[in-house]
Amino acid sequence: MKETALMMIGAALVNNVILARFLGLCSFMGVTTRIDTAAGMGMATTFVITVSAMADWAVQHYVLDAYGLGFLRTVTFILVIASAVQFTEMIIRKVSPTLFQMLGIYLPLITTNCAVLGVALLLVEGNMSLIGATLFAFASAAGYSLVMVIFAGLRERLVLAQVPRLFAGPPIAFIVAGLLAMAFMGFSGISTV
Amino acid sequence: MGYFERIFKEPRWGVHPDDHKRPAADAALRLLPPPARVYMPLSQHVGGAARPIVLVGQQVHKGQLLAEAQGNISAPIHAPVSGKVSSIGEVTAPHASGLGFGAIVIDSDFADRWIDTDPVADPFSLSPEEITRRTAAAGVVGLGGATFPSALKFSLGKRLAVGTLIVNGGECEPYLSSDDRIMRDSADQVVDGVRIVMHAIGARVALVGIEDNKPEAIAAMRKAAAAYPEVRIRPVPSRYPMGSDKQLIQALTGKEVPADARAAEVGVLVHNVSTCAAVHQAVRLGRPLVERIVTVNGGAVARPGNIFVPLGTQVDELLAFCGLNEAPSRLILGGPMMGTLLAHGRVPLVKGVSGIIAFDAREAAVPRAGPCVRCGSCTKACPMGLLPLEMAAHIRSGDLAGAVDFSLTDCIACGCCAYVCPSHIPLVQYFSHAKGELAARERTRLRSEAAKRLAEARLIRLERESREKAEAAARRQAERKAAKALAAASASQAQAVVT
Amino acid sequence: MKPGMNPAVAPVAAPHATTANSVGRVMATVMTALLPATLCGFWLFGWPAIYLWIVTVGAAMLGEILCLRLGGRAARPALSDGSAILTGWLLALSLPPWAPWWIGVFGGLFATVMGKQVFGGLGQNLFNPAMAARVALLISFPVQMTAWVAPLPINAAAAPGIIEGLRITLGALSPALDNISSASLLGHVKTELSRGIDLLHLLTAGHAAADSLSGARAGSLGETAAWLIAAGGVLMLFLRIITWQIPIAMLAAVALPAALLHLVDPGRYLDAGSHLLSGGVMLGAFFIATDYVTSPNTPRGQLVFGAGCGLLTYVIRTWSGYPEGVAFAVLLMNSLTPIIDSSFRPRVYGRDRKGVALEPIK
Amino acid sequence: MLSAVGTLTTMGLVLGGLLGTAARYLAVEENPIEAELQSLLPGSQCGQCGYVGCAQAAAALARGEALVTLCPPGGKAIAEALAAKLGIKVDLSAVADDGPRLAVVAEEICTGCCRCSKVCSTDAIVGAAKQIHNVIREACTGCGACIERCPTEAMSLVPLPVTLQHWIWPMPANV
Repeated sequence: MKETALMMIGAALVNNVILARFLGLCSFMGVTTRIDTAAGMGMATTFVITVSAMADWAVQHYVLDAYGLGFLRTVTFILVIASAVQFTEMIIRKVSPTLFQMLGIYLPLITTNCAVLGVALLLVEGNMSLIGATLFAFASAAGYSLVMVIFAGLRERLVLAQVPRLFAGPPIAFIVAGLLAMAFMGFSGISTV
Repeated sequence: MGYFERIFKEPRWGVHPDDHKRPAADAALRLLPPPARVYMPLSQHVGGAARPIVLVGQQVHKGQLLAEAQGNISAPIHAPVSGKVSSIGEVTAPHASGLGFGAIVIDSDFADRWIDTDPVADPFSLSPEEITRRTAAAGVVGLGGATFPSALKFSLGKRLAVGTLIVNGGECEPYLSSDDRIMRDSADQVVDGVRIVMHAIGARVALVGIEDNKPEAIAAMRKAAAAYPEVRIRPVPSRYPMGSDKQLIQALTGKEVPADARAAEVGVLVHNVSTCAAVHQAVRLGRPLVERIVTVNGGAVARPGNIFVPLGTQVDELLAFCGLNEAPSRLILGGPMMGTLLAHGRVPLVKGVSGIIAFDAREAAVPRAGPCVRCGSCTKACPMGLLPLEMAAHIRSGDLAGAVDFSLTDCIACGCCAYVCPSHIPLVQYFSHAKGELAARERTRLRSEAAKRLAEARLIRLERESREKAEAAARRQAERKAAKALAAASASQAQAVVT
Repeated sequence: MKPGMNPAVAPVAAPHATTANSVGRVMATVMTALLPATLCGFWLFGWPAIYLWIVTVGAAMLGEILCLRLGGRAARPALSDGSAILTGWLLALSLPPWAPWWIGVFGGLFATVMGKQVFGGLGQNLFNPAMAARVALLISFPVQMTAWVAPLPINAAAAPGIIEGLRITLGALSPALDNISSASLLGHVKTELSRGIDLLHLLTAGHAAADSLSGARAGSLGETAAWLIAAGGVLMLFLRIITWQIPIAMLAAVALPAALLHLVDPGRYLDAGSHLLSGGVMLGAFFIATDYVTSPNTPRGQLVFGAGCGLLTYVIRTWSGYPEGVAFAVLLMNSLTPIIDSSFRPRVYGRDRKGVALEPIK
Repeated sequence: MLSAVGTLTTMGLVLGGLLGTAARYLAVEENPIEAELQSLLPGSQCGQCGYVGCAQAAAALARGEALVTLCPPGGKAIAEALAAKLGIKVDLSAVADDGPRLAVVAEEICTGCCRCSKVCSTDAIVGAAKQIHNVIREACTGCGACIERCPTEAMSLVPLPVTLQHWIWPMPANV
């Protein structure tokens, strides 16, 4: 129980997908101009990561390991992820057309969001059980969503700040991301205690 | 007030600026001799401008109708002096823009001859409707500065069965003391006016809110109202903006006026003390609103005090009467918190002006505006519970919708936020700018909707025209055919006849 | 007579009166409130501390001037508000008192350049500049940033003099440091716990509370005299420079979990008093978390913010790899400030909390 | 090799089948955004955007072929509204917006040819043949279609005069 909790905290905060592993930076910069968009993206990606983690775990165990097809891992994982993204896209389009419009190209691009494949590969390497893998994926995704929302909040304020022209736009966003990553370093060591 | 009250009873909102009311408030009321020329603007009230009914060259008496109300919301204006109408044209408006507006210019004959008035010995024998009619005819508008036609508020109060009349004697603006003066000098008139207004709207009780920095006015009003238990004098803490309707209602009744609703909908109606005195004049004496008390104050004024002035007098003339120590560094119409900056003094006094403030150089010094440090002083000061810093930040970055999301439309422009701002950011100007911009967009929207309707009407017209043209052509063709057939028939007949 | 001629270039909106308060005055008051604790730090840690303070404040001002010059803006008005000095000052107070000069220079420059000016200067930054610099220093130079010395009052025989102090700050006397090097309480506890020694054996009674008044113990330059800092904070509360919500919430959020867990296992968890009085909690609660720019504006938001700072401080101190968590906690809560601000708006007159107009009540 | 190809094919087929089924249940009607966009446009059919009318412009916007800044009479406000509706962010600082304008007739040059009134989409120009024409202020949208038609250059666009009611406080100077 305690190990699971620590593992989840570790996945969400200490080894945060964005701020510690630097995965998923494309959407981190792309759809964090508004809090609600970022939250929507976070939820969509959480769904994709969790679903595809479960599917990938199954594929790894029952297909790749069973038939010795380890070299197909990336291809098959991408296939699974792509399907999960397609499915998510359909759901969002049905449930919230506004969010669909706001996410735009970034929604299908979850497919190539390295956070998704990254988490899948990490949990395969971690040799986890199905439940462990699911929880790990969910915690990682929750950490991703948290940082997305925080960063969107900061950027909403940045828009109002009188940033020097030299730093306006992506430069200041990266500086903020750096400072945020520094702040998250405070969590380091928690999961090893 | 003890510490207990200070901590627990004082409202959490607002500011407490130096009031600078004395010695001007204590100086005896003076009369301005009739000026040689007055400029009576046609638009001294909220709503449509009045329509002139006098001709250039016409002789008028004091109190004579010069222009009649026009439209649903409007008020008439009357001659403030007797004399001759010398012209009807544009004068500089008492407005920050310095733009002009229409006015009737009268050259005084210094006789000050009144028209024949129609006094009423017992106004309480009149019907409420009659009082409302007489108030409207006398051109009485809200003299606290809102300048909304009072008679319209009477009918609204009557219709919504308002039970409580709130009389605003707050006068929370620093420097101003015209309401204070009228309560001290003419408390009987004010109380009589209050009772007439109560009769007009059918209110059972009147609460007169007076800030506790005016003990003389409170005493005078208590004395005048002693015989009338339904008129209750209620001292309120002196805290700006206590004289704002919504805040005074809350302080006196504990009720909150819902957003986008009128005070009458929660059963109260607010009238200013000076307005009540004007109603007394209008109904009991039959005198239209042509004069008022104006405070002249500020460091540049030699003899500050309250002056009884005919409307339409130029600011310069009033300042000259009071004398100046130095050329004013800043000339303000109204109070320093919400007043209008004047570019020059060649501006007529209108019904809603309760004071003229001429700042000397020291008072007028403006600290340089700095960046917002998000200290939150403005949030604490805002009597409406808004977040001025967020609204201003959104407006500055051009995001008006964002500012509206922070309830920009609830802002009453009281100026508390800008007053307390340690960075001296002109917050109110941001809000005024945004409100103006939003109003302009609304006008554009209405305009484009109208254009859309017109364009559709034109399409229908073109369609109808082409259809009619086609029908006409068809008809003509048919006629021609028929004529041809007829001709052929008659020809064959003729032939037949011939054969 | 020709009165009142105003060259009205652009109309100026009301109000035509303004408060005598100004940003410069606020900053000056905060500095006054910091003075007792700072002087106490100077007294306890001697000349090296004074030099470090000067270097840090100077570097912070230098960073400000450089950026303003590069941006083509006048440096004087921006400097005169005192915000750069205060940033450098707060950073200096959180540094090890005998740290070498370049720590102060790096920190001071980082604080004003990366923490503030790249965002556009005063009021635009998202993170507390002093704490951003402190964290940057801590993760970049962990050795220098955790080299504490035992207090050695300035007039003590063994204390370094003016010249010797300068040499310490310039880094020339580092071997001598070993003789008096010490550990802060929190660092000591963390190290010993990780070696499997429990607190009951580690700490002798009466260690913290008495020292915290005089500040005579190892720690950052201005953080050891907790009571003096608290006194400065109370002064600011009294002068209405800050409100009570953030400090009280932060102190409570450190004290409550500390007290609870100490009850559960005194061998593993320090008591609430030690947590409150050691490290940067006092300085953080009164002077750093209350930074206007990076904290929420509304009372309820401030309560949440303060509680978050306190809780995260405790979590990081207790379970993470760092002995002290105030700087991290403040930065983390800074990052949440926009979200807190948008979730806790004050109720608008005539509307309910959600912004819907009230029902008229007759 | 064969097993690899087989695995991938099977997985593709299975996942494709699942998605196909899901698509049937989650089908969405096309967003009726075109009508909403059209309601935002001025509706004066002036054609300055290059499309025949506002409906065509709205269709182009919905297809993503036109920029939100396409409507000159609409100015900044409409560009902003369109961008918000389409959920895109645009930098509108470059959009020229001189405020609303109004067509006026120079009476001494007008020949009363009636060409302008024929092109006016809101029937804002009145005047019989050989009589000096006049513009109805309230109806004129300032689209400028009449300007090009006038053979004697008697028509011009002027900014709406600023009145007390229409005056807007200027934005405070930046600090």
